[in-house]
Amino acid sequence: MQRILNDPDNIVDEMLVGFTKAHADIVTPTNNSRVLKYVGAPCKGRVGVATGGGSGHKPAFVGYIGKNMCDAVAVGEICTSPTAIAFLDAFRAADSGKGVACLYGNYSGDNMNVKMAIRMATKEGIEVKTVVANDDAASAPKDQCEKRRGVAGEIFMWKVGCAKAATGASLDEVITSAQKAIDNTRSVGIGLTPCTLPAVGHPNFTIEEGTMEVGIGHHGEPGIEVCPLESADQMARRMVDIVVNDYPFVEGNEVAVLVSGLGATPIMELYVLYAEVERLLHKKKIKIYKTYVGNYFTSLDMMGVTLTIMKLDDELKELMDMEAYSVGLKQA
Amino acid sequence: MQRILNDPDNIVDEMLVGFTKAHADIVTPTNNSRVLKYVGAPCKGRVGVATGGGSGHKPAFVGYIGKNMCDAVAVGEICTSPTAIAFLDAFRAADSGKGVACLYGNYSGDNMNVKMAIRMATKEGIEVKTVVANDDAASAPKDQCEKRRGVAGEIFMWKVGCAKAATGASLDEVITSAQKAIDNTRSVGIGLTPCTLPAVGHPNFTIEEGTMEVGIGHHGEPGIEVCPLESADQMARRMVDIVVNDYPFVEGNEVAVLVSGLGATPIMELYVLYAEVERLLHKKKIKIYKTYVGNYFTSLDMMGVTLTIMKLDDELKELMDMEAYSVGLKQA
Amino acid sequence: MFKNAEGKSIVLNMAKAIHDNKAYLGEIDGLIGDGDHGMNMNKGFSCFSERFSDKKITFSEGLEELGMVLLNEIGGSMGPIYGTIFMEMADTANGADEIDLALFSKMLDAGMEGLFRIVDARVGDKTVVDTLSPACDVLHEALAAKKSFLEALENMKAAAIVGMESTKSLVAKFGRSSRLGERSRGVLDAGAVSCCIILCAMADGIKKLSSDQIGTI
Amino acid sequence: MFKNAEGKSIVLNMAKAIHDNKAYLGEIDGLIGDGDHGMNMNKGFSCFSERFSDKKITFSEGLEELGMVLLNEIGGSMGPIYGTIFMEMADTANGADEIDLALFSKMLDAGMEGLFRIVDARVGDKTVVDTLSPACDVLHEALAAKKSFLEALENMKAAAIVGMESTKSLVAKFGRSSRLGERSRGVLDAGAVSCCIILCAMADGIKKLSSDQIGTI
Ligand SMILES: Nc1ncnc2c1ncn2[C@@H]1O[C@H](COP(=O)(O)OP(=O)(O)O)[C@@H](O)[C@H]1O
Ligand SMILES: Nc1ncnc2c1ncn2[C@@H]1O[C@H](COP(=O)(O)OP(=O)(O)O)[C@@H](O)[C@H]1O
Ligand SMILES: [Mg+2]
Ligand SMILES: [Mg+2]
Ligand SMILES: [Mg+2]
Ligand SMILES: [Mg+2]
Repeated sequence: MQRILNDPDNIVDEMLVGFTKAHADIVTPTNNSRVLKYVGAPCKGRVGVATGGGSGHKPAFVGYIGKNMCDAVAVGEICTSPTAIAFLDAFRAADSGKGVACLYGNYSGDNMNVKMAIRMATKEGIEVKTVVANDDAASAPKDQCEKRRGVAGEIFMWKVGCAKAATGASLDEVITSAQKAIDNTRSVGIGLTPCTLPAVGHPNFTIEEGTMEVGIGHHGEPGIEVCPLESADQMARRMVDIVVNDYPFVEGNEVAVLVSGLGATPIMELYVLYAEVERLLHKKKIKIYKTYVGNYFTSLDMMGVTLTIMKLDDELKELMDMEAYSVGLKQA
Repeated sequence: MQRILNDPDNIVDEMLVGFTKAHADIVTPTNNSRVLKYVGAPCKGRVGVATGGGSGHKPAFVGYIGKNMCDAVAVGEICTSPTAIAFLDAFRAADSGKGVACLYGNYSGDNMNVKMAIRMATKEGIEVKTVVANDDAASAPKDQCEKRRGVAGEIFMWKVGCAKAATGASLDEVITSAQKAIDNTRSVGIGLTPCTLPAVGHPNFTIEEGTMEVGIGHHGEPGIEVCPLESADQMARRMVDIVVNDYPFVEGNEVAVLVSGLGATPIMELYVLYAEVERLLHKKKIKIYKTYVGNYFTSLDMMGVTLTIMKLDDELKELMDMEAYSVGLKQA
Repeated sequence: MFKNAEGKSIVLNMAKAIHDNKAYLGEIDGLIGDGDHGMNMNKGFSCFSERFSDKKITFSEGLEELGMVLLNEIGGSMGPIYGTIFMEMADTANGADEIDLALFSKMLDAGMEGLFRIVDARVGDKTVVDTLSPACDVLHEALAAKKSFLEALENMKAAAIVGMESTKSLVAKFGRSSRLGERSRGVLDAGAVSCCIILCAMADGIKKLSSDQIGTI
Repeated sequence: MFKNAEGKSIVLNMAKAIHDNKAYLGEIDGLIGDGDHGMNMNKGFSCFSERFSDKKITFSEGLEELGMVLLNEIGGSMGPIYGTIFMEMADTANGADEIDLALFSKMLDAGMEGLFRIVDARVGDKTVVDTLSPACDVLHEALAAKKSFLEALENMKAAAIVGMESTKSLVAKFGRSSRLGERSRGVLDAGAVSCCIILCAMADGIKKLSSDQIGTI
């Protein structure tokens, strides 16, 4: 394992030290070493937005703390939900008295810890409501949507929810907009190589050279199909088909598109794939209003790519267009 | 090779299609398919800034086109200098009549092609002056500075040069500031795995598991030493020592620091390394004024990291602080 | 029957068993999960061992502290799941000087009831529950049949192993692997395995303690 | 002596040789450079072959077009270096109907002089120059000794090979590998190898053409 590490069991804490020092203009530590918050949080008169999740997905999750982005983030071990206490402390850091929207991904650990944290927060008089991202179309059949994983679509959910909070909207309004964002969003991933948890030291699953895993999860959870490695254009077609047919996105829709690398895939390859995604959507007369290409939600050193598409309406367009300033997402 | 490709010989052109479509708000194509320019270029009344280089270093070079960033970029094949014609067309696209600063890296192909392009530009009445980045302290002894490669320090050279141009400065002033930036800058890289050129299909050099290559170049050029893989803290110490002693940076200096991944190293590991870099500089009483951590200048799918430090004075601080909006570097 | 005050070694024995099986648990979780089960479990249990190796605490206090570490410092699925189980067990034992089969059975029941308040998984869903539930059942049977504590513990180990092995042919209904549907069949559930390791280590720890406190069981 | 008008096959022969050695050149460049030499050379030469395979052009026009492709479409170090060499050779031949040893020698000289205007490398610096320069020299000697064109070409091939092999023991002074200092010793220079391949293919192409045009050489 050719990695930059000291004690692999301590990597999350060490990473947080570096992150906090490098981005002191945006994030600030809290009393809980596993919770970071926006320098401006809690934002007076605004609903707070909190999230959290396991580590190893940089820039997610702490990279989405910022201006008009998340107020506080609970940080877990690699690929492991943060503790209930960490979520609670994130709620505390985010709350200005107007309540907290906890926008997180659908994983059983996160569900349990968030549930416990909310119970404690409620006792303290902090109102918390949740939106649970479940955009990964490959992670369960459509009639079991509630089982689906949250993946890169969480970024759209955060962007929309946080922008809504920035408008001064109420907690219910923020929840409604963030829920609409994720309901309008579908993702799918293709894995080309496995990832290695630093403390394990070797990949815990294999993707044979010359094959690819369609529908892989952000933690290396197996996908729906292992098939021979395809060309970029074929991958794009496969991903567009899964995502477009699942929602479904139809002629005339306006959409936001996010192509994210899983970590170790050279960025230039994401653009090669995006070129074909764009052509395919154009052919289906689906209009791309906004595009993001880059490493937005990764899985340690995994090679591969995810495609995320969100259908926009006037409200979502306005919220997606709002200025934002975080490590992972900056827009004027 | 687990990569996202169609025809590997065509990857640069396909990447440019995707890049141009994804970032139409920032970049725009030109008549030369290997030259992209800023949507606002040439900027009236301003010195133009052009650069160029081989592909495979995303976000470099096209990712540094933007507002208060580069006006035009010539794009080469993977790890290969752009053609003289491409540099010429980049000069044409950047020039508003006030001349063009060509800020590029010290590679023999680029030197030859830029030289030929300048000869042609001069005939057309376009004034071009150059700064040649040579920040890689490991690439030649100090007394042969003129042989040193340009690496991630080019980003500081561009940031400073472009900001200076944005102030309305003259060509000579832009050149002087950009030259000062690179003269004040030193970098070093450590490679942990080799990279694979898509058209070759296998790595063209090896870094044995359990070893690392100190001083590796952005194209996999061999470094100054191959040694057993070290901890993040030891790597940080080694890099800080090389960079700090070469310039040398001394107590009381204020600096900008850039830790860039080489492509496939998980970003969280860069923060682990940065945490130690920060501690070491702090101990040396060198003050970090500004920090950048991320994949700013990469080498395809190579694992590894580069450290870049630039000494600041009041002018450089002001120029580094200026707002910028490009794919690779956005700051408010 | 064993003295609560002397039961710290039982909890340390559980921690050792998890430590010894760290890699194995990671491998199993890697097949249909994300591979971190051994790592996280070990982190929590080791943390407990280090912190309390030279402190005097009872069995029930040990369970309480272990539960707190898991819940408040480890997170993941295991924090809430084992955290709840151990803390409920501790609550039930609290105040007791001695722990006999009846009380031990009640403790495990309380652990499972606590778990059922936070997860919807039941027997057959390919989770920890498939190990824990038959273990509880067999203790009831042993109590009814007036078996010795020692024999009951042997029965519990056997039931836990059978329960754990039953997960192999099941399809996961909860947790990360539940999205795999049919593809989750054919391999063990990581949580069911760790639960089996814990229950066996707990039983062995009690037996060892009892044999040291000759004749107390 | 051969007819310029019939010399397209010589340039195609050069392109084929580069194509056949693409992987080999990449490997050599990988040792102390960045591994792209075979890829880039092949891209340029193939592009020429495809574009002109069914067009009627002369030897000197072929060199001119190949030089233009390298210079304007390939870039890298090879664009300027071989672009300049081939275009200077073409310039020198232009207008000539027939190319004899004297003219051929002049063409190669012009190529090298052109190269010297854009690079500072000279013999001993571990570059293309180490192959090209002795090739030029040996043609002068052959001319002075009034050797046949055929014999001169054989001499040129031999000199190019010796020149290429000399780079093995040299330390690189220019280009990417020059930063390695002593570490660049012990392996061939990629550019010197490709130059040798080109010169040999050029010689063989001329010989083949001459044997087809029986007795013209
Ligand atoms: N909702 C749930 N109900 C019951 N058990 C669960 C649930 N979710 C997860 N588990 C148990 O947790 C185990 C996985 O634990 P672990 O790997 O530590 O967490 P994670 O899946 O978050 O990585 C599974 O094997 C399963 O036994
Ligand atoms: N300044 C120079 N002078 C002479 N020859 C050079 C110079 N720079 C490079 N070369 C030649 O170019 C070869 C490398 O070519 P290539 O790999 O295509 O370019 P690059 O080094 O840009 O990747 C070297 O082996 C050397 O022969
Ligand atoms: Mg996990
Ligand atoms: Mg090159
Ligand atoms: Mg797991
Ligand atoms: Mg090369």
